[in-house]
Amino acid sequence: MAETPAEATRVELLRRMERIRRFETRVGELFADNELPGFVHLYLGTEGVAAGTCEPLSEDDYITSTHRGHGHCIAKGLEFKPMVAELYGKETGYCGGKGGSMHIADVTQGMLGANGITASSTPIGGGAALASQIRGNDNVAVSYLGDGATAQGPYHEALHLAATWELPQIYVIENNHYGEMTNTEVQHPVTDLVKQADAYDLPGVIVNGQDVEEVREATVEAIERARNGGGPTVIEAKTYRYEGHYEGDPQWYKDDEDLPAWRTADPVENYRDELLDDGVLTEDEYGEITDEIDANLEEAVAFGRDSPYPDPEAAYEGVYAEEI
Amino acid sequence: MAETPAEATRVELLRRMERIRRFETRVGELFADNELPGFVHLYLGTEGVAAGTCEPLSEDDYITSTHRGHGHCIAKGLEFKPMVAELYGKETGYCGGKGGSMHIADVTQGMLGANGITASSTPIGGGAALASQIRGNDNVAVSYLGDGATAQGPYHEALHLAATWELPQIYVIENNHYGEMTNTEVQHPVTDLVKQADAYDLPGVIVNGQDVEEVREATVEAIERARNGGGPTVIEAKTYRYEGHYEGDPQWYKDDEDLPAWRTADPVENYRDELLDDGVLTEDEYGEITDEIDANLEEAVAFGRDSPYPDPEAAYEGVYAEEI
Amino acid sequence: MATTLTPQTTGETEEISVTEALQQAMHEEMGRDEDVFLQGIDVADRGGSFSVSEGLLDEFGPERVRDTPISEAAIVGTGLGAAAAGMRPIVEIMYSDFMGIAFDQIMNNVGLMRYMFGGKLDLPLTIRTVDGGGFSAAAQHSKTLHSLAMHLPGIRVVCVSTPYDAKGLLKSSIRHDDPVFFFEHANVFNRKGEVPVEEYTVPIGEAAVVREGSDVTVVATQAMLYEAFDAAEELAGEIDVEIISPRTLDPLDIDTIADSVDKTGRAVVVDEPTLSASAQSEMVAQINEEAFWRLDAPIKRLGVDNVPIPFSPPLEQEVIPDADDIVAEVRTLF
Amino acid sequence: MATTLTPQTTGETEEISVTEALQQAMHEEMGRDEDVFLQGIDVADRGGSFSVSEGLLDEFGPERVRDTPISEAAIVGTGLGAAAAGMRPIVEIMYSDFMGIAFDQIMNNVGLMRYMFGGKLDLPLTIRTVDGGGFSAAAQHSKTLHSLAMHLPGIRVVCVSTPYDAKGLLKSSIRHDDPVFFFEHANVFNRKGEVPVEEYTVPIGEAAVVREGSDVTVVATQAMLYEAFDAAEELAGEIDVEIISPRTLDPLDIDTIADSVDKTGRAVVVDEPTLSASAQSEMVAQINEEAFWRLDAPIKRLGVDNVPIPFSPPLEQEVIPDADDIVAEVRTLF
Ligand SMILES: Cc1ncc(C[n+]2csc(CCOP(=O)(O)OP(=O)(O)O)c2C)c(N)n1
Ligand SMILES: Cc1ncc(C[n+]2csc(CCOP(=O)(O)OP(=O)(O)O)c2C)c(N)n1
Ligand SMILES: [Mg+2]
Ligand SMILES: [Mg+2]
Repeated sequence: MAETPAEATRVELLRRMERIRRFETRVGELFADNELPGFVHLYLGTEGVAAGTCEPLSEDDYITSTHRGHGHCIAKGLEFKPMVAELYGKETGYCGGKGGSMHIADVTQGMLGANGITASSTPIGGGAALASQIRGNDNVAVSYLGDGATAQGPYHEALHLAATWELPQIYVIENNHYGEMTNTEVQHPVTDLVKQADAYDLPGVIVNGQDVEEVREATVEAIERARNGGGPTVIEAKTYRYEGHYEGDPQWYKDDEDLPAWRTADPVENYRDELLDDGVLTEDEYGEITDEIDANLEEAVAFGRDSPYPDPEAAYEGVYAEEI
Repeated sequence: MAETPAEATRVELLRRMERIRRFETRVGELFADNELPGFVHLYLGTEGVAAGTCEPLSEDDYITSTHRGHGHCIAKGLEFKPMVAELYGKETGYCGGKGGSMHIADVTQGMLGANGITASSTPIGGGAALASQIRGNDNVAVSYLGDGATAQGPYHEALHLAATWELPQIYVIENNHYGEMTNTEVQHPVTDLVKQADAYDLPGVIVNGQDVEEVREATVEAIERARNGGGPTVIEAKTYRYEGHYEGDPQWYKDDEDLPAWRTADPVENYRDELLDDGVLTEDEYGEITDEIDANLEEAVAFGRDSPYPDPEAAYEGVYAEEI
Repeated sequence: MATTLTPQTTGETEEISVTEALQQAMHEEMGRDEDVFLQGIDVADRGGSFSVSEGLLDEFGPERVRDTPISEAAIVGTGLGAAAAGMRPIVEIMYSDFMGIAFDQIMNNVGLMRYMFGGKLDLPLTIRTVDGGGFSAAAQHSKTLHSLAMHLPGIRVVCVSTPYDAKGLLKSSIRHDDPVFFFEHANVFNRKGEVPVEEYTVPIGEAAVVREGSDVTVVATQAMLYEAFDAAEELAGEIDVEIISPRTLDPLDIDTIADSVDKTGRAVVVDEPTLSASAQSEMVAQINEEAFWRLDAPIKRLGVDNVPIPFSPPLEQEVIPDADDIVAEVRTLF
Repeated sequence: MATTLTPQTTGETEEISVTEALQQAMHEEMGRDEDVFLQGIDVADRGGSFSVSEGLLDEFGPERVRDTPISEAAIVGTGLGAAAAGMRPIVEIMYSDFMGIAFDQIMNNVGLMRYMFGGKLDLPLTIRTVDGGGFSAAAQHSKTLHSLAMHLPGIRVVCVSTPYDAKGLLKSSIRHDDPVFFFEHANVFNRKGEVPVEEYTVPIGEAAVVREGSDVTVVATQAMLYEAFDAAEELAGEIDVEIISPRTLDPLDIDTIADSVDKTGRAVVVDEPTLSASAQSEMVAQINEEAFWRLDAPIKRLGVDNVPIPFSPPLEQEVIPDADDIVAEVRTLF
């Protein structure tokens, strides 16, 4: 049974989830209003995973992310303004408009990037962990990947290498039961994808991704192990994708019965209720938190909307550090 | 405990091992004499694996092989003459001199090729198995890979797909304790590489690769399972590489104590003694078998040596079926 | 004078999109030959990310229309193995950007296997994939990568622009006994055009002169073909542009291109890959070899100027060539 | 007049092989900067399949000299991640043929990450690998693949021929803040030459005129540089050959090449990749662009004529260009 974290931690977990929930909801609206170019993959329903895994990390720890990366960015401490601006493709975005939704990164905060190729960021996380190991410092790397992505070869190479070298890396499989429009069962021979940890003699943990404290506890343990030279851990969080694969996806392939059940297990609302019930938060305090988030968010939307597009010539800059 | 196969089968197992042993020994000599271009990776010490896995296959079953492929070729029924000619780079070789040691193939006998990229042939074997599945016929595919090769991403993708689709494919990991000059322990987090089968809920079997009957029995079971729609099996054969990674390898990295122990477990000599002891073979009969093999081999060497090189212009042929 | 992308045909035609043309091609070939099957991510239930395989699952069932895991090396590698075992597989790589995962299979097995095995083995594998930017999909979902396939021996490379070519060349690719890398293009799927109602194929290896002109030869592929048409219209009266659609890039029908340059004396090659060591470089090199003595000006090329594809619309528009760029480039030659 | 591959230097020099030059470069850079480390298959205990990392394990220990599993995607990807985290990794891909396994990492992450992230992130990653045929190693162990790297934006490409360049450019590559794909060549390791005893580097992006001549410019890389020298000697008295060693292929020092063609009016590009959409195509395209008006003949290129590398010695000799081929090709221009 999960040991209850300190009150401040619990509030922080809720705050991060609310930030993600509100951000993603707003992005969904902006997208529906044709305000955003390209496509977006929303993290709604899965907030407990990003919040629970990132909260115990320090700024010097690393994460690597996926095409569904907004939640990880927010949970790791990235700010709304440059995130929204990036979604708009504006100069003021984290990537100056060059990356967009699938490539938001802020290396100064240890966020080594969302990544549009499934599982392709897992070796990158391994490299950050390797840097820690060589330098003998305490930093760990958390690498997220989806259920579908576990089928990719480079993930196995990364996991195998991390296990062989006992790298301080934590793999977090977000099993949201779909890879694009295809059900998990169609794509995998097993239900519990964490079984792959066995192949490399790694600890593998299944957590309820809708329970942020359970996610956090498993992560804290994994971090502890990693920092003590115990090598990687694989955490599989069972969770659900409320939205389509991308916004606009008609979702005809989804099982009608699933969504209501998962909605009942909503990680954000239930946790809010829990904190209110436990007296950790009053309604007022909760209102203050969400008001601040919403205000921040609207500021960010205005910022993104009003920021200038990059100069077209900027397209030719930033490929290299050094012009030759 | 292994059920003893029929006498004819036992003789056949020995015959195939002897063919490999004698072929490889002779190739080692030819290489040392600078008769062969390029480099060769010999199968000496591992004969039990190829013989035990190929004997139960029919001509319509497929195998895919590795850079260390001579043993698989011979066990699957390929002939000495065009094999030796190929090693010489002659026109009369299986590949007309274009492939050499690492690419011997004879699709008419279900031998889909040696392959110089570690584990790269495993998806090809999966494809042959897929063809059987789609056509609804009985053919299975056996795919060999080394211990070192199990670290490669494409192997996992192949295994994962085969497991998901329950393809009639059998993976045979030849764990000879070295990947090039590096010890298995340095390259893997686990000793038993068959553990990877667990990740995909596949049966994984460890066999003593020096015991051809044990290898065969596991294969027969796996074939049975595959033909009955039970999907893939992973077999890990513990074995040993008597020679260097390639001929000429100084082998300073090898543990001095290992080789004598493995020599004592020699798959060919011990099995010969067993068959003699069991009265399955007389010394004379054994002599006839080996004489025939040796005669064949010397014929093949003469054939390879005396065959013409391909015309240089042949280099530009055979890239495509259809000239455009 | 052919000044239209619609083929000259005497029979009945219908207007369809490139997507529909590709659908028809697969339908017809799967109906014609039991050995043809399709596998890829979301190709069955969903009918493909670009709807190209819609309807196939219903018609041909799950044995022959297969949703795969996200495993491009396995998708291509098992396709190759099935081809070696006598099937005629079509495998889909959803975006050409994802070919990296399968690149070892493509480079070391698909392209080399026949040759390494002495030329004896038919490998009738079709790899379908999608090139192209323009949708703010950023650097990992917008590349045009057929140059990589062109560099690899043993693999034919097809790049289509029109419904007519899409259908006719996909059918030829499926029937072909060598591996064919068939590049669709995100910006071309919705283009419409006439195709014959009767069964037909377009041979691999033949370019088409799609607009005759006397002053300059513009060789343009995929979506660039439409940009070239717009440019030619813009230049009409000033410079008379001949446009060639290569359709197949490996082998490149250099004879048709060289004949045109023979007539015009000037050439601009327009294609969407980054320029360095690209399809464009190759076309320039071959034109230089075959038509040098007839050139009145350097051969020009347009493409993405060696930068990744950026996300932001104004940046992306900047880097992908369009009709204006072609007009400007053509004018530099006079 | 520089008619030798040995650099002009006033200081003391020593004669070493390319292998020794590469060893020295890594030794010196690892000694100079703690952030430099090396990983790859058999690079530590064995000292590398081509002995390039011999001695490094003893001197710098197993934390910084690492034998990896056979996992090229992980080798390159973790190298990249470590670079993003501030290290300065050198990763080895034993043969360039094996880059297929790592190609997604190379194409989609190594080359794109800085740009996608807005240009802010230094990625000082050096990928060392080995090109080249000539050893009957057949089609999967003999390719010359630097053209693929040239096609990818965000990655610098270095190809060396001499000990002087090998040492100076590997040192520069390791110090460089962008990813550098450093191609060694199987047929060049044993070549010897003078290098300064004093510390030096060779800048990325500068070609060298290694033999002056007035009649034709031959641009030659890797082992082909030596073939070009032999060809020039053979032609001496008949045709006066100027030889350029590009050394860096991305960026290509087209100015130096164009200046030479300006003088000679003729150019032959010699490199070992298969020709289609290759480094050679790119050099031809750029020479055409920059020196067209000075050309007295078509630009010629030599390489492997779009076939896999065969195993059998007479076949392999046939497909890989040599001095005789260069002589013949040069003569066609006069
Ligand atoms: C190599 C590669 N193949 C295919 C895709 C297309 N693709 C994007 S997301 C996705 C599904 C990923 O599923 P999962 O890993 O479960 O993540 P989720 O979207 O559910 O968060 C696919 C197939 C890709 N981005 N990269
Ligand atoms: C992708 C790739 N990386 C590296 C190599 C070089 N290589 C050839 S054989 C080998 C070792 C293979 O070890 P293992 O799989 O155990 O087979 P064994 O040689 O022991 O039979 C290596 C690393 C290769 N051929 N392909
Ligand atoms: Mg998922
Ligand atoms: Mg081994």
